[in-house]
Amino acid sequence: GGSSSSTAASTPASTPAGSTASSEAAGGAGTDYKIAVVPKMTNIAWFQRMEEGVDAYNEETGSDIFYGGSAEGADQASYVESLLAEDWDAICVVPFDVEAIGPVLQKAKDQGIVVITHEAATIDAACRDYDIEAFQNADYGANFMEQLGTLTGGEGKYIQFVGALTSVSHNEWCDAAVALQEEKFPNMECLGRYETGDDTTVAYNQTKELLTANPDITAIQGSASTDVVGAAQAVDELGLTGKVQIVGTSMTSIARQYVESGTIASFSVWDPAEAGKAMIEMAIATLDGTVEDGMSLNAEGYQDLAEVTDGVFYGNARVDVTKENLDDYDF
Amino acid sequence: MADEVFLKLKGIKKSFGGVHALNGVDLEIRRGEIHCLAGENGCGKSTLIKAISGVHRVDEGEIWIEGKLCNKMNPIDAINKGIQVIYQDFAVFPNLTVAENIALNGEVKNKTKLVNWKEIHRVAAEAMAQVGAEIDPDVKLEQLSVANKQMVAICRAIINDAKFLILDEPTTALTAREVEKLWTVVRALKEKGIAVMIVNHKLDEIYQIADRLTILRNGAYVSSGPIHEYDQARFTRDMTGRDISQEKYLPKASEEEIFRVENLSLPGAFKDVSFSVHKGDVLGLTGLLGSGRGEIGEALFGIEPAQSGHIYLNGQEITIKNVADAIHNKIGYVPEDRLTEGLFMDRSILDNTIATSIRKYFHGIKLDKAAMEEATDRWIREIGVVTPSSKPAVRTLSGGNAQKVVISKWLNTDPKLFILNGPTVGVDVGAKSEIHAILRELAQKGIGIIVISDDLPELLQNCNKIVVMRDGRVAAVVDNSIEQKELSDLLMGRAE
Amino acid sequence: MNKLKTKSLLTSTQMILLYVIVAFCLVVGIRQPAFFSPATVITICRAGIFTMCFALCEMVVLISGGIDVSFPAIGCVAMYVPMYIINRVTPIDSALFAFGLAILIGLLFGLLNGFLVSILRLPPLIATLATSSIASGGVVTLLGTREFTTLPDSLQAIYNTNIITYTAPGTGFTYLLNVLFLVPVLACLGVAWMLRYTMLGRGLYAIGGDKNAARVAGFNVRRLQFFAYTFSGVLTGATAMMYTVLMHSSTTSALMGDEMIVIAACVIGGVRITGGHGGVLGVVLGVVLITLVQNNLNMLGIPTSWQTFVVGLIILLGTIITSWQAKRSSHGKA
Amino acid sequence: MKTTKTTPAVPALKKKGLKPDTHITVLLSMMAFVLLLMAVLKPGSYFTISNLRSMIFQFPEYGVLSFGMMICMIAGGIDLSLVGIMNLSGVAAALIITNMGGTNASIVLGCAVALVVGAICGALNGFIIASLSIPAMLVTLCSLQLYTGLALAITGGPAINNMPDAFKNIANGSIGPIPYVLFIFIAVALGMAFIMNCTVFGNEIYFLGSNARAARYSGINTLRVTVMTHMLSGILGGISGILITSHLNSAKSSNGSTYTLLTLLIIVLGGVHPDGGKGKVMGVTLSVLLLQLIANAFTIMRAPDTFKTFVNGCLLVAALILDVVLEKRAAKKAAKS
Ligand SMILES: Nc1ncnc2c1ncn2[C@@H]1O[C@H](COP(=O)(O)OP(=O)(O)OP(=O)(O)O)[C@@H](O)[C@H]1O
Ligand SMILES: Nc1ncnc2c1ncn2[C@@H]1O[C@H](COP(=O)(O)OP(=O)(O)OP(=O)(O)O)[C@@H](O)[C@H]1O
Ligand SMILES: [Mg+2]
Ligand SMILES: [Mg+2]
Repeated sequence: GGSSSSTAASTPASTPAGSTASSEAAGGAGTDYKIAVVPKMTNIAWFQRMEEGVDAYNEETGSDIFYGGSAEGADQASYVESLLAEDWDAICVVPFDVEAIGPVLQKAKDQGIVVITHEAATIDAACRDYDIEAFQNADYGANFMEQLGTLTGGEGKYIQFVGALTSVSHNEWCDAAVALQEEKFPNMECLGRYETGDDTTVAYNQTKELLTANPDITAIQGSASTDVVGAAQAVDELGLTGKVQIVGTSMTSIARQYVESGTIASFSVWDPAEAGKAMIEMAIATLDGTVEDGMSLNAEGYQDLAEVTDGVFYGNARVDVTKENLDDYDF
Repeated sequence: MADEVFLKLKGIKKSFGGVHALNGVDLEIRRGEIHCLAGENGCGKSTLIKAISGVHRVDEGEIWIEGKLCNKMNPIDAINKGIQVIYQDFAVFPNLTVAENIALNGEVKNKTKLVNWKEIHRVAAEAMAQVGAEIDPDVKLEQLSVANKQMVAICRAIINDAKFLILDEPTTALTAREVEKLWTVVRALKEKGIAVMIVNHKLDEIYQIADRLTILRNGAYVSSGPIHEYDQARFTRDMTGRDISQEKYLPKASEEEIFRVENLSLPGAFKDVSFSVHKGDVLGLTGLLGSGRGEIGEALFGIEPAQSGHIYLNGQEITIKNVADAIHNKIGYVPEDRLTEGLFMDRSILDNTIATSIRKYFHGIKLDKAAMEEATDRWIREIGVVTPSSKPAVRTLSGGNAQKVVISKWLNTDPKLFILNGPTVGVDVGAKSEIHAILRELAQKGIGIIVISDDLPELLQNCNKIVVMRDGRVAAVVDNSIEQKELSDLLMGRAE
Repeated sequence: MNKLKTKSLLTSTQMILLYVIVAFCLVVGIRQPAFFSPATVITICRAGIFTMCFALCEMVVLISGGIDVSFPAIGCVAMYVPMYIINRVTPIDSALFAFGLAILIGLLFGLLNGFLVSILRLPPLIATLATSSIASGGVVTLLGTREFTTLPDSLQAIYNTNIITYTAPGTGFTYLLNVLFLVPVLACLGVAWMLRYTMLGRGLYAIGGDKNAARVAGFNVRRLQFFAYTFSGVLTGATAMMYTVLMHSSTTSALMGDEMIVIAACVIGGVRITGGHGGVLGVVLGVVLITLVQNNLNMLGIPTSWQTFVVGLIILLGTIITSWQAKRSSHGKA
Repeated sequence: MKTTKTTPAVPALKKKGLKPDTHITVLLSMMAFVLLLMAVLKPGSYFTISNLRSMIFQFPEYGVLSFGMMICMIAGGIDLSLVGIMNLSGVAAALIITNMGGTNASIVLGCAVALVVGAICGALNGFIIASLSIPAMLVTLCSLQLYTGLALAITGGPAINNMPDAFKNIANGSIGPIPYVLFIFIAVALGMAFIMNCTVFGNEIYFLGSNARAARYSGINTLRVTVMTHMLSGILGGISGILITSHLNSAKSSNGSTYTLLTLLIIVLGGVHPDGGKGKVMGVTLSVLLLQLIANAFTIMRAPDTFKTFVNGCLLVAALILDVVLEKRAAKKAAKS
C-alpha cells in the first residue's frame, strides 16, 4: 500500500506521550514505552533464548517489555493481529513468513505502531520502520562454503540441508554457498538441497541414505539448528568422523557433543538474546527519533550499524563456534 | 421333572425414562418345556428377556431362578445360572471364526486367561455335532448366512450348561426349511431337559413347536396356558385386545395390466422370470432361501439390476439400471431389513416420510416445510401411525408403527408399483392386519403391489396371485384357493 | 477347498504387501545398486524402530475398535519431562528412572484416554485429540520448550550398545544396529502372542468386532478398552525415551505429526479402522513398506519437492488396495 | 446386523423439536461467561473497536473451513484434507494471479480456479470414499499428504508472494470499520444454513449421515451426495485458500497447519455429532465466535499460546460431557412430564 509509506516517514516524529516516556527512560528507570517482542514461534529453544534476552533486558533496565507469540509459526500472523487490539508503541517481530506477516504489520503501522523486524531483510519496506539483521545472509552462507572448501581441500561432493524448502533465509545461505563454491572450489559438486523439516531424525536418516548411495560425499552444510546434529550422528555412527565435514547453523546446547568430538567442525550462530535486545533498543530509538546511520545499539554484535538500503541495518553478530570457544556461547 | 419350575417372575416392572416397558409381568418356565412368548411390537418382550438375562436391572418385582431370588444379576451371573439368550441380532462376532464364536463365551465364563486353540476347536466340534450343524469352524462369521449365524449362536448357547435357552424372534430371517431345522434342534434340546422360551409372532409356527404360551400386552401380563387352549381368535384377541377378521383377498378380475416382466435374468440369482400384475392384484412372490425371490425385488428396484429381460410398466418398456431409475419410474420398495435399510432411526417421522419424495417440496429456491408437514400428518392419519406428532424420532416407535412409516415414505412418492419385501416381518398381528388392509386398498386404487414373503398364511390370505420361485426360476404361479400344504410342497419342490 | 485356501493365501493382504515391497526394492536396486546390501537391512531396521513401536500401540487400539491420535503428544511429554528433571532439577543418572518416568507418564495419559473413551464414552478420535492438546499444551505451559541433547551416562551407555556392527566392504562405512532394536522385536512377539493366545487379546478382537455382543458374552468391555489405551500409553512412553536415547534429543515437538504415517502403516498392514481386524505380521510389513518408501526416495531420484506427494500417493494407493482387499474377503459367503 | 434392539443406548430425547436446543444454549452461556469474565478482568482492552476488528480479521478463514468439516461430518465422514485443499487452491490462485501480472481479470480468474481446484480435490475424496467405501477418515488422511505434496511440488518450496493490492484487500481491507471478510463469512454462513435447511441436497446430507444404507434404499444416490458433499467442502476449502492467501499475501503448502485440529474442535463444540447425521450451522457459527472470543481473551490476558492449546483440549472434553449430561437430564425431565 502506498498510503502507509507516508506513515513510515512520519513515525520517528513520535507522539507527545512517547517523548515524555523517553525522557523517563533516560532517567534510568527503563523505558515506559509499551513494546511487544514477537518471535517466530515460542515452542523452540532458539526463541526461548530470545525470551531470556528480553527478560534480562527488563531486569537490567527495569522496563516491562512484553515477550510472547504463537506456539506454531503458521499462526504468527493471527497472533500479531490479536495483539493489535491493544495500543502498543512498538512491536518487534521475527517474521515466520515475511510475506504472510506483511499485511498485518501494515495494519499495525496504520494504527501508528512502530514496527521493527529481524531476520526479514526482504520484507516490504512499507510494512516496517526498520529491520535489523545479525549479518548479511550472503556472507553468512558463503562463510560455510569457505570453511567446507578449506576442510575438504576443495574436493568431493557436498549436500545442503534446509529446514524447509519454503524457508527464505535457509535458501539464501545455500545459494550463496553454491555461488562461492562454483567460483572458488570448482572441483566440488553440489549433490542437492534436501528438506529436513527441522527434525533431527529426518536429517539423520537422509544423511545415512545419501551417504550410502554416494560414498564420495565429503561435506554437509546444515541450515536449521537440528540439521548438523542429525547429520553428525549419522556420520559418527557410520564411522566417518573426519572424512565427512559438517558445518552449519546450530546452538551449543544441542550441538555440543559433536563439536567436542570433532564431527561438527564448527557451527555458526547469532545470539537470539542479543537480537531481542537489539530490536527493543531499535524500537526505542525509533520512538525517540534517534535512528541514524552508523548508530550503536546496546547489544553485542549490533554496534556500528550501517543502514544498507531503505531501513535495513546489518550487524555483525555472527559467531563461529568451535571446540575452543564452545563455552563462551553456552545457549 | 417336567413340572419342576425353573424360572418364576412376579410383578416385574421396568421403565426407561417415562416409558413403562414392563408393567407387571408374571411368567413361569418349567424345565424341559418349550414356552412361547407372544405380544405386539413394543409390548416389552425383548425387555423382559434382557431383565431375565441380567442386561437390565428390574425396577420392581421378583425373579426366582430354581427357587432362589435373583433380582440383582449381571449377564455373567445369568450365564452361570444356566440362562442363555440368542438375541435378535445373535450377538455374534463377525470378525472371529465359527469355532471361536462358539467356544469363547465359555472361556470368558470360566475366567480362563490363556486361549487353548485345540480346546476351542474340540468344544466347537462337539457343540456342532450336538445340534447337527456342519459349518467350517475356521471361517469368519461375517462370511456366513443368517441361518448359519443363528446355528453358531445356538451352538454357543448350549455348550455352557444351558438350562434355559431364550430365542428372541428366531425365525424372522429364516425360510421354511431352515425353520424346520431349527425346530428339530429345539426339540432335541427339550429332550435334554433344557427349557426353551421362544419369542414369536407367527401362530402357525407357535403351534408347530410350543408347549405353552404366554401373552403380553402393553408391558403387562395377559394370559398364559397350554398351547391347545389357544385358537386363532383367542390368540389375536389376547394379543391385540380386539377381534380381527380372517377373510381372504379376492379382488375383481381386471384386464388392465399394470406391470409385467419377461425373461428377467441375473446370473447367479434368477433366470427367465416372467409374471404380470393386473389392476387390483396383490402379487405374492415366495420361495426358499436362495430361490432368488429377494433378488428379484432388489433387481426391480435397481439395487442389483437384472442383466437381461424386459420390464413393462403401464404398457411401456422401462429400463432399471439403478435405484434412481426405479424411483423415476415410480417404483417403491420396502426393504427386508427395516432397521438398517428402511429407516433413519434418529430422525423424525417427518424426515423419514419425505426422505424419498423430498424433491417434490423443492419449490423455486427452497423447501416448502409446511407442505412437508401437511403430507406427513396426512399419512400419519391415513395409515394410522400411533404417535403424538410428526416430530418424534422413529427410534421411539414400535416395530409395526415404524414399518408404517416406511410405507408412508413410499406412498408419498405416488408409486405405480409397490414392492414390499417381508412387509410384516417382526410386526405383530394387530399392526399386520392394518398393513394388509392398506395393501388391499392400494391395489384397489390401481397401484401394482408385489409382496415378497415366506409367511405362507399371510400370502394365502392377502395375495390373489402367488409366484413360487425355486432355484432361481419360476416354479409355479397359483392363486389363493390353494391349500397351505400344497403351497409349501410347491416351494420345496415336493409336489412334482 | 485346498486349492481355494492356497489361492486366498496368495492374494491375502500380507502377500500383496510382500509383492509390493519386493517390487519397490527391485526398482530402487536397479536405479541404485548400492541398495542391495546388508547395510540397507540394518538401516531400515534402525529407521523403523519408532514407527514399529508406535504402530503396535495404534494397532492394539484400532483392533479394539478405537483410534489413538494422542500418542505423539504423549510421547513428547514422556521424553521431555524426565530429561527436564535430569537436566534442570536434579541430575539423576539412571536409565531406570528415565524409562520408568516416561512409562509412568505414558500410563497416566493412557488412563486418561481410557477414562474418556470407556467411562465417558466419548468418540475415540475426539477424545484422543483432546488428550493430545491437553498433554502438549500442558507440558509446554508448565515446563517450557527446550531441547535436551546430552544424555546422562547411563542412557549414553545404552546408545553405545549395539547388537550388530557391519562394515561395508566397498566403502568401509560401519552400520550399527542398536540394542534397542530388540524392543520392537520383543514387543511384536509379545503382542502377537497376547493377541492370539490370551483371552485379553481375543477380548480386544471381540470388542472391536461387536461391542454389544462382547458385553452380553460377559467380556468386560470397559476394562478391555482401558487396557488398549493404557497399553498404547505405556509402550508410547517407552518408545519416546528410546527416541531420546537413539536420537540424542528430547523436545516437546519431536514426534508431532507422526500419527498420520503410523495409522497409514497399520491400515496398509491390514488393520481395519473400523476395528476387529488385523495382526502383527501385517503391521510389520506395513511399517517395512512405509519405512522403505520414506528412506529411499532420494535413491530413487525423486526430487525433494515431490517427495511429500509421492509418499502421499503411495499411502493412498496402499490404503485403497487393502480396503478393497478387505471388502472382497468379507464378501465371500459360506 | 447390529440392530438397535439390543443397544441400551442413551435414551433418545423425546419431543426434541419442542425444546430450545440445549447445545445452542450452552454455547450462548459460555460466550456470555467469557464476555463477563473479560468485563471484570480487562474491560479496557477487551471491549474496544480495535479488538473487535482484530477478531473479525482472524476467524473467517478457519470459520469457512469449519463449515466444510461440518458437512463432511454430518454426512457421516470427516475431511482431514481440508487444510491441504486450502493450500493447494491458494497456490493455484496465486500462481495464476502472479503469472498474469496481477490484473483484476487475473484475480477473478485466480479465485475461480481456486474454487475449481477445491471442488476437484473434494470430489476426488468423495469419489474414493463412496465408490470404494473406504472410511473417509482414512482417505482424507492420505489425500491431505497428497494435496500438500502437490502444493509443495508446484511451488518447489518457497511461497508465492507479491500479490496485487486488490487481492490482498480481500482479506485485509474493510468498508469503513467493517472488514470485508466479515461479509464473506456471513454470506458463507447464510449460504450453508440455506443449503442445510432449505435444499434437497442439505437434507440428503443429513439422511446419508444418519443411515447410509437406508439413504440408498430411499433412492438417494449416495455416491453423488458423498461426492457433492466433499466437493462443497472442497469449495469451502478453496474459499479459505483465497482468504488465507490474501490475508497472508503468500501461498504455500504449509499455511494454516493448526487448522485441522481447530476446525474439529469448533464443530464438535458446535454440536456436530462425530457419528454423523446431527449438527447445525447455527451451532458451528456460535462455536467459531466463541473460540475467537476465547483466543483473544487469552492474548489480552498475556497467557502463553500453549496454554490455549491446553484449554482447548479441556474445552472439547467438557463440551462433550456437558452434552451427555444435558441430554440425560432433558430425557429425564421429558419422562416425568
Ligand atoms: N433402552 C431403552 N430405552 C428406552 N426405551 C426402551 C428401551 N428399550 C425398550 N424401550 C421401549 O420399551 C418398550 C418395549 O420394548 P421391547 O423392545 O421390549 O418390545 P418388544 O416386545 O420386544 O417389541 P418387538 O416385537 O418390536 O421386538 C418399547 O416402547 C420401547 O420403545
Ligand atoms: N448360497 C448362499 N451362501 C451364503 N449366504 C447366502 C446364500 N444364499 C443366500 N445367502 C444369504 O442369505 C440371505 C438371504 O438370501 P437370498 O436373498 O438369496 O434368499 P431369498 O430367496 O431371496 O430369500 P430372502 O428374501 O428371505 O432373503 C442373504 O443375506 C444372502 O446373502
Ligand atoms: Mg423385540
Ligand atoms: Mg434376499
